[in-house]
Amino acid sequence: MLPATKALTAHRSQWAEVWRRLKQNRMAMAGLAVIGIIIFTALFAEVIAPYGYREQNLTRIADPPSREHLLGTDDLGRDILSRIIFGARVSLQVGFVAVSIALIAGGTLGALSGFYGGNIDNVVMRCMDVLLAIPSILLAIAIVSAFGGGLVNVMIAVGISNIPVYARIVKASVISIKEQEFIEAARAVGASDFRIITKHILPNSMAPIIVQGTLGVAIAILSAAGLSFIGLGIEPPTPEWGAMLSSGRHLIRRSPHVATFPGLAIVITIFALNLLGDGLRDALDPRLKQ
Amino acid sequence: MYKYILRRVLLLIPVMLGVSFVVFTIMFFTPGDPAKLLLGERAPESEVQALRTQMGLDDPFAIQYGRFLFNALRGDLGRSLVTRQPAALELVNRFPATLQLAAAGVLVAVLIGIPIGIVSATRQYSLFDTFSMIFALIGVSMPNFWQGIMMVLLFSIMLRVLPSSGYGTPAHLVMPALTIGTSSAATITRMTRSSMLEVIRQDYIRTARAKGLSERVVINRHALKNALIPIVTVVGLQFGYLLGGAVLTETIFSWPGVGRLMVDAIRQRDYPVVQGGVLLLALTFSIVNLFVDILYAYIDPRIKAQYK
Amino acid sequence: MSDILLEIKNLNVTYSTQEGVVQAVENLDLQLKRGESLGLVGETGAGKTTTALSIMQLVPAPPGRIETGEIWFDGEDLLKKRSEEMRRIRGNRISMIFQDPMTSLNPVLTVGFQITEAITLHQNLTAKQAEGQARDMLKLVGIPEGRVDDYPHEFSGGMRQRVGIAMALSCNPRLLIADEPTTALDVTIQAQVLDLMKRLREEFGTSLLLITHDLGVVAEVCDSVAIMYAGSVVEHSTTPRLFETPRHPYTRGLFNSIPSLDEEVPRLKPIKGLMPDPTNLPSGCRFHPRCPQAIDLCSTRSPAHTDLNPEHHVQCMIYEGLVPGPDEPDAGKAQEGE
Amino acid sequence: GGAETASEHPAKRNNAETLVVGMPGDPRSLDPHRTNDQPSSRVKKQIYDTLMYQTSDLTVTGDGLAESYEVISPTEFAFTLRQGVRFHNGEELTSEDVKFTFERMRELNAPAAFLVNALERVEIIDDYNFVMHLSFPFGPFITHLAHPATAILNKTAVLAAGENYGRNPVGTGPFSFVEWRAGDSLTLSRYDDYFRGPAASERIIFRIITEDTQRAIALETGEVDLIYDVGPNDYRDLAALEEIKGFQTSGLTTFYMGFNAQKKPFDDVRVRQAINLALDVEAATQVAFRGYATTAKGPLAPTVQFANTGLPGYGHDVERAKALLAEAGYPNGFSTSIWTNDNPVRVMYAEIFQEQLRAVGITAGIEIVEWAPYLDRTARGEHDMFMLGWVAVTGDADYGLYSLFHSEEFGDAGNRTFWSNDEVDRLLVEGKTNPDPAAREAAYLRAQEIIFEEAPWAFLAFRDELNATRDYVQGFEPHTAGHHILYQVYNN
Amino acid sequence: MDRATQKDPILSVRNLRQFFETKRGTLKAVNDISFDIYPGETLGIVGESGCGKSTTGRSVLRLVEPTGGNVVFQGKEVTTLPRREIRNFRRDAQIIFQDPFASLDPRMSIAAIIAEPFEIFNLYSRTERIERVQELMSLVGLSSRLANAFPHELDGGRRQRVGVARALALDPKFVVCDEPVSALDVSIQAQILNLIQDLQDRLDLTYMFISHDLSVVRHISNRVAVMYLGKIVEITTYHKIFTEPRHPYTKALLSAIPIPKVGAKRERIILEGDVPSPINPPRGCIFSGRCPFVMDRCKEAAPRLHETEPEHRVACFLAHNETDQPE
Ligand SMILES: Nc1ncnc2c1ncn2[C@@H]1O[C@H](COP(=O)(O)OP(=O)(O)OP(=O)(O)O)[C@@H](O)[C@H]1O
Ligand SMILES: Nc1ncnc2c1ncn2[C@@H]1O[C@H](COP(=O)(O)OP(=O)(O)OP(=O)(O)O)[C@@H](O)[C@H]1O
Ligand SMILES: [Mg+2]
Ligand SMILES: [Mg+2]
Repeated sequence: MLPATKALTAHRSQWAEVWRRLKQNRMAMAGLAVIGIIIFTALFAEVIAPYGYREQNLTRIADPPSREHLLGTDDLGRDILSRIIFGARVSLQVGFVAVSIALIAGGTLGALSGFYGGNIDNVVMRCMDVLLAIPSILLAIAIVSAFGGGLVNVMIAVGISNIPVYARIVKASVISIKEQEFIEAARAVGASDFRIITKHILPNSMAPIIVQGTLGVAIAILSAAGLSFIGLGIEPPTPEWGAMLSSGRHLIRRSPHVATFPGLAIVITIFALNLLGDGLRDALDPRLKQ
Repeated sequence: MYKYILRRVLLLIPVMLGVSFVVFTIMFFTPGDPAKLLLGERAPESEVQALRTQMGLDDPFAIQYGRFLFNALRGDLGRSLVTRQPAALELVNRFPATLQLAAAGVLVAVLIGIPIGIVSATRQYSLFDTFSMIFALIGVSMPNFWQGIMMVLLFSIMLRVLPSSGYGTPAHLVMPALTIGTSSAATITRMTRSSMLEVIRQDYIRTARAKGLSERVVINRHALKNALIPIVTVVGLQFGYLLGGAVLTETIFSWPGVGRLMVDAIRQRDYPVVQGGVLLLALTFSIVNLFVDILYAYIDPRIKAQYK
Repeated sequence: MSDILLEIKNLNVTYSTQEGVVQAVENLDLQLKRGESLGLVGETGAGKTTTALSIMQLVPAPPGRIETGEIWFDGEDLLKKRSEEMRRIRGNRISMIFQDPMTSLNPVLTVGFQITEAITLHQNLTAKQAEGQARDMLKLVGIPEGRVDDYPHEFSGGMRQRVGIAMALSCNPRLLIADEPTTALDVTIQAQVLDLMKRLREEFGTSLLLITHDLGVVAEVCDSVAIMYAGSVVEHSTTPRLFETPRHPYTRGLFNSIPSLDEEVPRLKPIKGLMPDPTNLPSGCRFHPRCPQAIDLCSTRSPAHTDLNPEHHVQCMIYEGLVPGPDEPDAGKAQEGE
Repeated sequence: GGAETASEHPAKRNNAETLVVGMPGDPRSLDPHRTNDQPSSRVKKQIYDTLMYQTSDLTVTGDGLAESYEVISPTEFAFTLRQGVRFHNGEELTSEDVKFTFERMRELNAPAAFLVNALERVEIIDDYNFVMHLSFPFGPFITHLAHPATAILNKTAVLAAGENYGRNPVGTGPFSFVEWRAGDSLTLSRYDDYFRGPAASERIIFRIITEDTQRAIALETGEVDLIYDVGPNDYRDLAALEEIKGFQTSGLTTFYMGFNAQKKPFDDVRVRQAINLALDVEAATQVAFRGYATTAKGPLAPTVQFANTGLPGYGHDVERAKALLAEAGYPNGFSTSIWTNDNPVRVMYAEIFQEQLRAVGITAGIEIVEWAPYLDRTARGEHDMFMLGWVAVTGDADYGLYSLFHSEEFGDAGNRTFWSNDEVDRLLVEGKTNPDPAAREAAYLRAQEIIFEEAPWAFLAFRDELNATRDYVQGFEPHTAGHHILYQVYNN
Repeated sequence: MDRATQKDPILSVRNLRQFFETKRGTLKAVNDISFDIYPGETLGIVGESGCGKSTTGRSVLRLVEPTGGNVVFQGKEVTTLPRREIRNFRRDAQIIFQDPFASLDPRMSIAAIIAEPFEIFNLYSRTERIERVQELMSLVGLSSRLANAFPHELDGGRRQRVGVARALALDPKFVVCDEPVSALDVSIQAQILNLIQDLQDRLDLTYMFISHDLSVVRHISNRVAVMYLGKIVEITTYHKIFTEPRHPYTKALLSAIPIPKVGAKRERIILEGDVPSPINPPRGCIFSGRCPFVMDRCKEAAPRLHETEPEHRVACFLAHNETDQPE
């Protein structure tokens, strides 16, 4: 088989290069490993968690960590470790779905306004200015108030309130890529706008998007936790970390573990996502290359 | 320059219209009847209905929105459905606390973020770089309400050096400002670091070194000013974010800010306060950003030239 | 006082990168006489800038590192100086102009300030006097002194490069290093700037190390030329001699690659192949893979210095008598495969 | 003097003149005709007086603004006002103010107007004498005249302040209004001409501290002297401290889980009883309130007048519950949902019940609905089961039963179970209108028996009121309805 | 070099204008230029940075929409082609870009870049495509093992070969070479120049060769057009432009080029000042501000591009006959 065969179709790219650079960043790899572990436990929560996330034991309320309950029990006598493990599922889901929503909507808008400029750009960007000017947590609260709480609505609310961030980033990178010669080169061989956007511009604007996305997952998880704190979160007994933390805050004096462990779970996850995001930023940005 | 500022100020108008429209629309579709909330659970249906009619809540969306706009343009945001006070007054009462907290938070973030960012950029990949980034990242990773509670445990209960909640004296400001400041600090550190790294690579820094300037002068005089633009941008954005985003911190520390008022107002369907509040926050945010843009011009003569 | 102003002996500079260690400068020897202008010519990546930065001791570290060598300037080894002492030399006795006038001035400071800064730093002048001197320098390079308070973006490329020259000459340095000062400029502007540099050099008596890849510029400005390839100087002579009788196969190849303005050549005769990978230099003579005269020996033994005469040095085994020389001066196959 | 304000109090304090009270909610308005929320009432209680006086244990005495009253007929009451009572603005209290107050209350459609909706008009005899005419006999009328919402306002002051009266209240109470920093604090100062004599403290600062834990910490660190509504978890911690005095008293609040009695399967009394039996309310209450509550056996807290304390309670009996369900045609249970708002205690109950119902085969989802739509939607009967509480603020059974169980009160008015029973309807009207206490008692006891049997609710708990003070605070006596009287309270 | 003048031009440009609206006003990047290119020849275009060379190339190919004028390619009007037919036009007219680093999509493999035109025009079967890519790669002297490589793994010279291969993929008849060698080192530059020349012979191509380097242009072109500030100031054969330049700007340009010969003494004309902004071009002759031979009339009226002798057109009053009228 001719060597060109593979290359003709597979748009393998410098991801290998990025990965190589990322691998040399020990902090980022640590972050990635932590995220990997969390995703793994989330996927196999049923197998890993010692108890069910809703299993109550009303005689063992807020027990401190012990051999049966490694991280103790919560205000309903449920195993905190198990709830954290199941909660990873919810929190990560909220984070990723919310970012996806923001990214797809914001990305499309940003790409269009960056690519076509002019009036489309004006209209889109004014709309983004509007969304940006409204504090995102208030926007999320208002949306949840309007359409009700629950996992799906929380994800949508957090997603919507983050749209302008992605619209701006995508627009900025589309504009800078649009000006590059290879776009003109593609046009010179007859490529359509659609092809140019999808095959050339978007793949090349992935770097800042991925970085922002990684950090955005962290922000979304925190936002959802914040909504839970206000009481607008996800229905119980679904173990969402923010809700766990917030319901444990009343016990903070005598049974600090109830709020501390979910809090740590959030801190560790956000921390890892941030490490990874920073690492990706360095790895993806050739200018930062040493 | 003045023309530019004027144009930007005029541009605020459509943005504010948009903001009011978005908020009005969301609130319009939010279930919960303010008339009923106003009259209490026990009011007979007929009275509720009468009040609804009187408040114009049964009018079509366009008319309600039009009326709101018309009144808002005359500076009348209506009266709070909850307290019966003019919504504008309610907001104005709370605004100083919000500004104070946001400013203090940004100050904390800047005082932490910029020096750390600079030092870790000039010593990229050093131990200091690593540790300060970890430190900054921990700040951003902690949920505000959790951090707040932890700080209260430490400073109010164990050390007994700071009041646990409330508003008024500088001592009251310390913990709330630290809580929100540390979460912004990471962003600012990050931006400072990458912006400085970018600038340090520039030819003109090499030129400055080639003149024989000391490293300190090179960094402070030549690099920092150039690196400042993206930093100022994030500082502005953070300030805007803190204006309305400090809800949780305000709740933890019983801080009488607009954010908490807004959350209560949303939940109590206090439409005039919600609308007025979001407009106020959005306007402040936009003005801060305008301010940032003007600041650019003072930092960077190239930008100033564009505005001419 | 010797008439040699700058002498570099056996300089080795490396960069450690993720791809491996780049041997940017390798066993480089170079001499520059007082009042002389020396052209340092080579293709991209040959190590010209690194050499210049080594003299200034501005090689970015990490990743760069001056491994071994001596850089004698006015009787002192610069590499032995403490950083504080070196700072006092930089911008004062040695100064430097960089390639890209668009980026080498600080965009947020006025040009006046940027010139004055160097003057106040190195000379015992009051701020007023320094500013006066800055105005004089601007006038000297043909910029109206009224523009001291303008910012770089308000100048064209050529004017910015003149500002760079004014800044470099403001402390009347012994040695001026110019790293491709006109590469980014248009020919007509380049002509203006080169003209100015020639004039000022004569006026100030400054020695010049002019880095370029343009042999035309060298012919116009320099007294002598050093040709660099893969980190070392492969040929060094006075300009007329080198242009008339280039000896090193690489130097000859260079001349053959240039389309001529006044001769008609139907086809160019380029050097085959590419610059070697800097992390993986060929063994023996670094040029042997591209050399039309190369024999097996070239890939195993490094050529030594040969003085063809006191003014013409070359590093090639042809002149050590180990390798047969070219029958015809030019050979080299045109279209390179792969 | 009003120079010193809330902001100047130091972090640690034991200031004899100023009493600092930590309160969870921000008052909405100090105009009694605008709101009837607890935080406002707690402040109004200090600023205003009512015609009748109610002690902290809910005994109504003749010690109010009315020196005496006389029942002319079941619908006519003649009152004599105390003479020489002055409002904070210096004006003397007259019948005119009383008349004005009640008329305004009706006109403005005040949230608490229902308390006195039996009142037809106030007839002024002279400055100190007036007659109240009712449109129908109303048993709890005199009790209601002790409710802070019926406080007497000063006509001049109200008319002068107009819409802004809520921030410029003028009463006859022991404290006059000084300053209100929205969201932060509210300052009152001693009214020296108070008709009962000057109050014990010179100044009261109410601080709004919304978070339970933070309020407790503020008391512990001495930033405040007295806190209301201590969280159950915090109460345990505080009670353990020497320098803190805890006050655990029975309250008027009933917690319940209502069934939509017009919707299948809850239209079947057996299902409702089965659920009552299936729930281990005792255990759940223990968890939800950390023990600071009494398990409910009927709809009224024992502190409420005419509460039936003889009801046996359902107890926890899974087998019987299953049997009843089978009898009702649901041997394998069914699927349903529990609605609640985001009140943590209710959510906790819901979570526990969800698990306990599983044991009898009932699968219940939990749906958290925001307060405003929660009231709306439960009023429309969209729910299956819902968690709610009720405070019999007046301490009278009428308040505690009528709107919750009378069939005329479906929906918004209070009966969100849509359960109706003719006999109960009749008994509740009897209790409401019969001026004879003994007759009222008989009617209410019977009504409660029927309600217990018919089980439109799962009866959950009567919450204890938890308050705490620093040890140096003297004279604090919790008010059963939560409108604590601070007249006699001071820092020693 | 024996251009058949009797042949019809393959490309004929008339009064081409390309203006850009900018914040500071209308930028006249290309301002009313006309020229012809004949089959098989190379027209060189030289001029200083910003004089409109690239813009000319781009508007001829309709990569930007010209503001005015006509471009006729093989007898067809290009400026009014409907969108769909532009695609077909692209099969015949291609471009090689200046910057071999920026003109290749960094996320596509070499083979994918070269095959992109096939994909767009849906040409060939899969296997044929692969073969065709191999063919093109060997045509431009790229080893087939580089097919799977990515642009960043290649040096400038090889990248430029990829750019050439892409431009040739659709078998064009006409190629705009926009400074294809200016980013390259001399030894590599010579290799690419040779390649471009060889391909012209083998594939019968017509070139418009843009460069700021007169010696390169001279080496490769049959005729040369000199541009200044959006206008052509002189156009003639490669020979004449060096032996008998008529326009003062051309003369200055020639004299400014440093010649790699010691003692190559020439009369140097050093122009004062910078190229003026194309937003506010000088009145009259665009070169009048810097022209060493400026006359009063130059500041009043602009000289037309006038045929002073066969094959030689100059826009300068000095080169015109006395009877010549300003336009
Ligand atoms: N900061 C750096 N990090 C890593 N490698 C470097 C660095 N600077 C230069 N190099 C490498 O060192 C070698 C010599 O570079 P140098 O810049 O000295 O060459 P040059 O002759 O000035 O080239 P040019 O003509 O492109 O300016 C090159 O291979 C280059 O890639
Ligand atoms: N898309 C555009 N929008 C605005 N101005 C443009 C645009 N493209 C080119 N210009 C301007 O038009 C003028 C001519 O540009 P062009 O790129 O054609 O010059 P050039 O001769 O190719 O220069 P160079 O040698 O630098 O490539 C310049 O002033 C340039 O800034
Ligand atoms: Mg260099
Ligand atoms: Mg160009």
